[in-house]
Amino acid sequence: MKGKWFSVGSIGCLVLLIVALLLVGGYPAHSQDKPQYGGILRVVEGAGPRGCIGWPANAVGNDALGMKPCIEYLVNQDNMNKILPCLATDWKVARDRKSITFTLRKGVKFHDGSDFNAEVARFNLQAVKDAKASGTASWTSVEVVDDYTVRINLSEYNNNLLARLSGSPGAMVSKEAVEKNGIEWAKLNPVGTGPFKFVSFQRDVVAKYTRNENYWDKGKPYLDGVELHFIKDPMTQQAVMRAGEAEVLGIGLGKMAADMKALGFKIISAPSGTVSLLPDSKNADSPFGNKKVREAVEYAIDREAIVKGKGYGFLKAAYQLPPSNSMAYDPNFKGRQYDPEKAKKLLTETGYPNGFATKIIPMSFDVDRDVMVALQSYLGEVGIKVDLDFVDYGRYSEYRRKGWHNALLCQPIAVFPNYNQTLDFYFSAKSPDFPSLARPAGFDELIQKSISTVEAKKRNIQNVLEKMFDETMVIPINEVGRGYAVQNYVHDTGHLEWGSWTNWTPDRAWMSK
Amino acid sequence: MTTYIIRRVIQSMLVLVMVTMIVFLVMRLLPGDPIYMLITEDDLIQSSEEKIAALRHEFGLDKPIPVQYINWFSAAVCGDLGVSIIHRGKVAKEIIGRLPITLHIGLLAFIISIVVGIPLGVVSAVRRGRWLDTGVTLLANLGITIPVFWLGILMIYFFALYLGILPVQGYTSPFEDFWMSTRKIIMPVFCLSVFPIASAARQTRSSMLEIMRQDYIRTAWAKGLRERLIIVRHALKNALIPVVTLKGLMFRNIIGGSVLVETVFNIPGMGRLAVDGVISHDYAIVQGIVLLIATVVLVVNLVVDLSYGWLDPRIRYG
Amino acid sequence: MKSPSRNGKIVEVDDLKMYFPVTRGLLRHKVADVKAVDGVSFHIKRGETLGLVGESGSGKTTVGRCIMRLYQPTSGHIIFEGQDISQLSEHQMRPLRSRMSLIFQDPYGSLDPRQSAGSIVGEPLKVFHLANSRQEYRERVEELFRIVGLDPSMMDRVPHEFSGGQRQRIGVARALASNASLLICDEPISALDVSIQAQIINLLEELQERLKRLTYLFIAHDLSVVRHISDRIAVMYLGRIVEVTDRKTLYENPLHPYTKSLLSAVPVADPFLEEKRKRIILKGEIPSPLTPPSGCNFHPRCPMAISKCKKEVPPLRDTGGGHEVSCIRV
Amino acid sequence: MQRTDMTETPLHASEFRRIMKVLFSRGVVVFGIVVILALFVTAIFAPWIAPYDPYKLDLNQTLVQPCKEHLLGTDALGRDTLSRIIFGTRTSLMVGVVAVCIAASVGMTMGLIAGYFGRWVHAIIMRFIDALMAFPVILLALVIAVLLGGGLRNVMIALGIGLLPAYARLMCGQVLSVKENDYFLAGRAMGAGNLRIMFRHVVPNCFPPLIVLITMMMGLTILAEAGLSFLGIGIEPPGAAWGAMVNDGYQYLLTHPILSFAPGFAIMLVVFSFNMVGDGLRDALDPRLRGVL
Amino acid sequence: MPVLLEVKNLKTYFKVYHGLVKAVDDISYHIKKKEIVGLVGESGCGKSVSQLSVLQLIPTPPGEIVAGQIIFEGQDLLQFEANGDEMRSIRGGGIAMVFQEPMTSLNPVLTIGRQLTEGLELHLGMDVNEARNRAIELLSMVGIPDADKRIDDYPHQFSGGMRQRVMIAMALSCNPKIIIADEPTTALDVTTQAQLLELMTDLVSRFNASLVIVTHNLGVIARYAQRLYVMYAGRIVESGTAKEIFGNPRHPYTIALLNCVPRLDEEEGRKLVPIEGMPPNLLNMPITCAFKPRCPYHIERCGQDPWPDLKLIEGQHYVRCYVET
Repeated sequence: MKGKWFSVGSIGCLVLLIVALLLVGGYPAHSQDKPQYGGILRVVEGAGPRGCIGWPANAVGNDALGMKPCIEYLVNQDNMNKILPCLATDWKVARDRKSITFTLRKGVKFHDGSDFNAEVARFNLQAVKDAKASGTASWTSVEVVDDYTVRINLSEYNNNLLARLSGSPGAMVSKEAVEKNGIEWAKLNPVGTGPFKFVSFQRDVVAKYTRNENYWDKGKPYLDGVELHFIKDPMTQQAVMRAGEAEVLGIGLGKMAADMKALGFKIISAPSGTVSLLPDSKNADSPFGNKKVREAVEYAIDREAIVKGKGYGFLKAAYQLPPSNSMAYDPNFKGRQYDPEKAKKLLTETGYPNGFATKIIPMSFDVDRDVMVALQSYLGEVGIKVDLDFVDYGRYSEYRRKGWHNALLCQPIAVFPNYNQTLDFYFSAKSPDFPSLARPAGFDELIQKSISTVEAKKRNIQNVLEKMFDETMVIPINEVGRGYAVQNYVHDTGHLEWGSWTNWTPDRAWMSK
Repeated sequence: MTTYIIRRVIQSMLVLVMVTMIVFLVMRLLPGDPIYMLITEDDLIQSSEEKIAALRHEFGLDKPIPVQYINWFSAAVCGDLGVSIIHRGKVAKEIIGRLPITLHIGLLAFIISIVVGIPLGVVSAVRRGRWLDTGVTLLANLGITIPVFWLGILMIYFFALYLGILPVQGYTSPFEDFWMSTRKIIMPVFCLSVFPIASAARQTRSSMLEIMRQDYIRTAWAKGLRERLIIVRHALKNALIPVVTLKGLMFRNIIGGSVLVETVFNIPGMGRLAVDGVISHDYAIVQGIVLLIATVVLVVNLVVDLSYGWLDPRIRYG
Repeated sequence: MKSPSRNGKIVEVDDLKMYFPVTRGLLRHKVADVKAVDGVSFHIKRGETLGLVGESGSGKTTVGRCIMRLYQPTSGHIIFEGQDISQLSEHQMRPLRSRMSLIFQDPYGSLDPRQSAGSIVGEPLKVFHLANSRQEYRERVEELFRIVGLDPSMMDRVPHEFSGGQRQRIGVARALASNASLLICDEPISALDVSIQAQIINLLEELQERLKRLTYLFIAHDLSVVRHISDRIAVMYLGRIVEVTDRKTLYENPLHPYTKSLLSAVPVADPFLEEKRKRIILKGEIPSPLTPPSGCNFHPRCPMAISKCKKEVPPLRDTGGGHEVSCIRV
Repeated sequence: MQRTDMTETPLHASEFRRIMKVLFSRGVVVFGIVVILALFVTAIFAPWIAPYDPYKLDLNQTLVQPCKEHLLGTDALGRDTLSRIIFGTRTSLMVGVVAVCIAASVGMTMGLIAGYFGRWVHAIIMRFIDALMAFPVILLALVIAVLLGGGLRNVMIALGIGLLPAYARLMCGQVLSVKENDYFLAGRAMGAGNLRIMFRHVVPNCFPPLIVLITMMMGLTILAEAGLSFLGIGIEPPGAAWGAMVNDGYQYLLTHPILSFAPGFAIMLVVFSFNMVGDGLRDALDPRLRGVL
Repeated sequence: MPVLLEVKNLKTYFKVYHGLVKAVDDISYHIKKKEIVGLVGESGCGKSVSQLSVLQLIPTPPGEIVAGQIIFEGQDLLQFEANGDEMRSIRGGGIAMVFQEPMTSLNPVLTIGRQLTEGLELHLGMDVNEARNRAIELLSMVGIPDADKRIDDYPHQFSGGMRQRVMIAMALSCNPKIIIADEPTTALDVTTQAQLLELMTDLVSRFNASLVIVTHNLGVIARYAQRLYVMYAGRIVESGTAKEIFGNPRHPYTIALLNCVPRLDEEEGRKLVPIEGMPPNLLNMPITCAFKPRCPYHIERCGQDPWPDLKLIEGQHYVRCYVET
């Protein structure tokens, strides 16, 4: 009974929407090249900032989402690791690589009316350094050179440093406002230079911003305001979009993206990393200590089938660690293709003709459970009996930090525009993570070599990746990514074009409605 | 009476202390260090061991558990529920912002379940065996079998998308925009009240049937009273006694149900905060919420116990 | 069972008091006592039946339960077969419990509805280890069934499959199982149908004839039943005994005004006699044992009370031939 | 006195037969019993009944709409929904039965001890139960499930603990009322030990309302499992439990409603059946209703 | 004296899951003005049901009045709808009842006053104050001290005897023509029993009402009733004036009943003669005499022919038996 009205309802909705889309479709979206002014853009995300959107020193993760519309960074970075000016118009790395000097944009005012200058920049950078924010370990000091020049002194240079400044470590907030109201206030009241002024923030609900009339980039922004809504339940998210209560929705790639596409929304998507299995290759009693076993695992998995079944045209199988949009991606690389016979042969060679029992440890909230089930099933076919041990964040981080035994830790390896950052973050000797993952001799030197050049070099990165592949250090499964479903009247939001997924271009976004 | 209330309040406080102790202990038994959670949740930040130690000290997690408890408890007594590890915000402030929302929806659902459920049960009992009774019984039984979140999403698709008469999600304070607020809470309140309505109707029905067999009802008939008077004056008050007990117990589950409903309808209430807190091992949040929920539940229970006195003069508080 | 007994008395109760505290307030401090039994003394001779009569609230059931030591008496002595049991611990009481049994008023509530009749009757055998083998146990239970006039083939049925009379027979069989010498019958027939009451009365009488050592304390509120079955009768009022004598004397020559009114209240199934009988209708109701009247606690309802009655507690005194009365006007 | 009294005939027929008769006198109750029996049969014979292997993936046949080969379609991994529901009977019934068993055994023991010994034992145990009762069941279960980690076993334990207070309270009340009975006194009067009185006299007589509660809770537990799954703490894949299936199918609600409707309907059917049987048992076991029906 | 209530061939059956219980099976009796009539029998013999049937208070289902006439003041009460206006005006107003269990027959959650006044307001059309004053008057009439204070008390604050006094006051409140007292004193102590019966008979005569005492206690009947009906297994087996029956009991059941209870005036060493067996189960009764299995005098015919009709012996004395005793 319920099924009936339900399907009638959904079909009705679909028909209505399709008709509406056809009507809208009559006017090609990009035919109107000239941006229109007005409108409030409502962006829906699954999770919002935790609560620190105005104090870069303490901002982590999703906090950047809340900062983006109102706070700007020293530099911007695009997906191919190109550093672009923002609040810093120019920068120079010293010859001795012991400092970077930034020339700041002049005539920029914060939302509270105070000026942006070198002292404010120093204040912000110093706070980030004092908070021991990640990536600041090599900063020895921050100094003001003149009113619009600031310098960061370094103990040691690496080619990630600038990229970091396109995120919260490079965010600039009004010194005056912070000093006047205190840090606790500042955490929830961002005062930046951005295209929008902060209005209100309610955790897990909404953050609202209104147009900054005095934005330094004259003529921008086009929108009257921006609202970030945080909705956890995917079905509710979808309903909100269909009801026209939002313009942009952040989604995972897969079924949801396919559904939204079918409903006629524009889909913006980009890989964000590679789901990989990290074997316990260090512990002596682990079967994964043997390279051939690791290879067997890789041969046993039919990545194409998984991607076909679960990707809905949005996901790709991964045979190498960097996803297809990365500078480090090698389009000609073949990797180890599905070959269960070979897998069995390798297992027999290594003394496991009947396989063995092990487990896969995924984080229960961050993986596609179905993919894990598929992995379990494929490994089962070559005799490796797998238990799936879904764990929550807490337990997962214990494994990640303290090691795991005879198991494959399932970790999405995130992609940074500068792939060196990925390698450094997950696999260098400094990384406190993954102690159960054996690093071959000389591996860390390869990473350090790649990292320390002035500009990141693809060849150096490839060297590291080749070593990893030869040793079967990690087993990539499939690319994962983020996507945005966007109403057709929304343009130029710049989602997923700028280094980090939290970076977009609220200043350029406009709506043709 | 006063003595009784004082004794009950003292008892409730003991229970509260026990509740906080249980939660405190259980939360600390959870595998996984909340400080690590902080790191893992933010995948791309790496903290040195030194920074972790500093954080741990900041939150007082380096002290022995009894000391932690005493510190937390003595602060809690003064209204300071500590700082959320994940949000870094004051827990008390966070909860105060959300409690009214959960209570708004929860109490409405609670009241509706009483106002609708009890008369349904009465009607059903009085018309025992007729089609009305059959209908009510069937609905009541369906009502306690539907998964709440499922009902929620079906309602969203029907009322918000298909009919387009209600907003999909969200919450607006009634003081801000009463009409909008009401429109927004219709669905969540309905979802939340389905189970309590059904169970209240069932309980009232069986309790009414039981009471209608009592000798004093026969006495009332023998006096020549009208059926309606007998039901309203003689039977209902007696029949409500077990229903009130049930409602007292039901209240906590309405609060519990709000966990699911708040997720579906994207309402920034306490239920969601609690679930997120549990999952991310945010000790302070969970402790604070449990303390608050327990307080509310205990207050409701006290009210329920006192309302027995009104319903049933045989109960003496001594 | 050879146990020392004084003057053939199986039970002697001496100044027994049983007060139940009433608490109030936050700390539940004691504010008063319910004086359920307030200084009762009597004895029962081996093999006789002592009837204990009184209105509900007079404390007669409490006396019975004190003797069974289901309550810990507030003060006084209970001498059972020569041993003072009033202060014994539960552990010390256990061996004595086989020698005294209780028969209850309610044949429905006193039998565990989930146990079979056989195991109800046999339970004392197990508790006191009186049967050495299954065979002996079964034989003993069958014998008990026959003694009380039940068909042993009904052993496996559960209580609700029996009628009220049969249930009470099961209760009697259970009481007899441990070879008790003292049976405290607490209103054993008042919950039964009139036509069944006689069966149980006759059974109790026959049992006493057959098992010579059997002694009854027969508690009831119905004087005609008590008169029928008892050798001696004690009348209780509000926690005290007001008159004790043999049944013939009590009926023919009641001395206490309360006994008199009690007797006159019982109607006789004879309209010709009833026309002539003088009825003494008491005023009011039995007062609460929480606030008993001063002096002789019967004085507010007594038709012959004088002012002295309000002050003096009349002692139970012998007016000759073992006829004891507690009334100063006699 | 050798004459035995055989003229008296028992008033009632056998108690068991009476219960059965009352139980089977109402259509819905019979329906409930039949459904539950059918479920147990399904659970036992799942491998023979299910048309496919419920764990067998077929990534070429994902999200097939209901058709001849797959009566209820397939899920996102190409597993046959019908087969998964049939196998899910095992898990769901197990969740219900085991969780209720845990709750009932622990709760009833606590209630028994509290009610039987009274005084401070009662005070301590019941305050503890009160403390547990101050939590919403689902939150309590959630905390415990997170504490123990997900998975079938831990979900059952979590739900068991969550539901325990109801049993403890009911049992305690029952014990107190049984203690009012003369047969309790009779046990004391004959000097029977505490354990004997507890297990011979008290426990058996506390059962009827508890049986009703057990039956009703069975359904609620299955429902609660669905709720936990929704919150992300539930049975781990690839296990097939209905609650988890409703939740897995939830994201396909619009395009493939059958994926969540079918297990949802199964849950409703079971909860309904258990409740009906519970109602029926209450009618049959409640002594006050004797002779009326 | 005129007949006030005449019950003719009343049959009340209960359908239970075992079968049909003929709780009252074809009984006829009458009550005259200002008369005290006794109705005697063991529990389960149908005496209460026969009285509840008069006011159509039988729970339906399972009970049902199958046949008969109940003529009260010239009207057949069975023609009225069970809870209709006519029937309700008879209840309490024309015929009032006092029930057996004083503990459960008063509503525990309403004050005594409320329970007393609602009848007054309904039947006599009094306003709140009048009704309250009348209620206080009635309460003092039935011997409740401080009636003006205790009227606001709840039933649990009264003792059993007091509650039964309240029930009596309630029954009398609307000046009924007949009061049916269903085992009014069974649950009470002898002294209270005597007090209440005295009070009731006294008040009934003051109110010019008739009284039906339903009881199993022959003594009570002997003391107070002018006429009595003995019931067994849903039928009247013997009827007549008290003196006729007690002086010359003719039905074996009546005789057995008199012989099986201990009497205060009995001789020393009298043996009680119990009635063997147990009261009949009214379920699926044979058409033959229901007392036959327990009857020491039964003859062959008793087991074959249906129960005989009531037969006039002398005066008003009727007996239903084949055996000439």
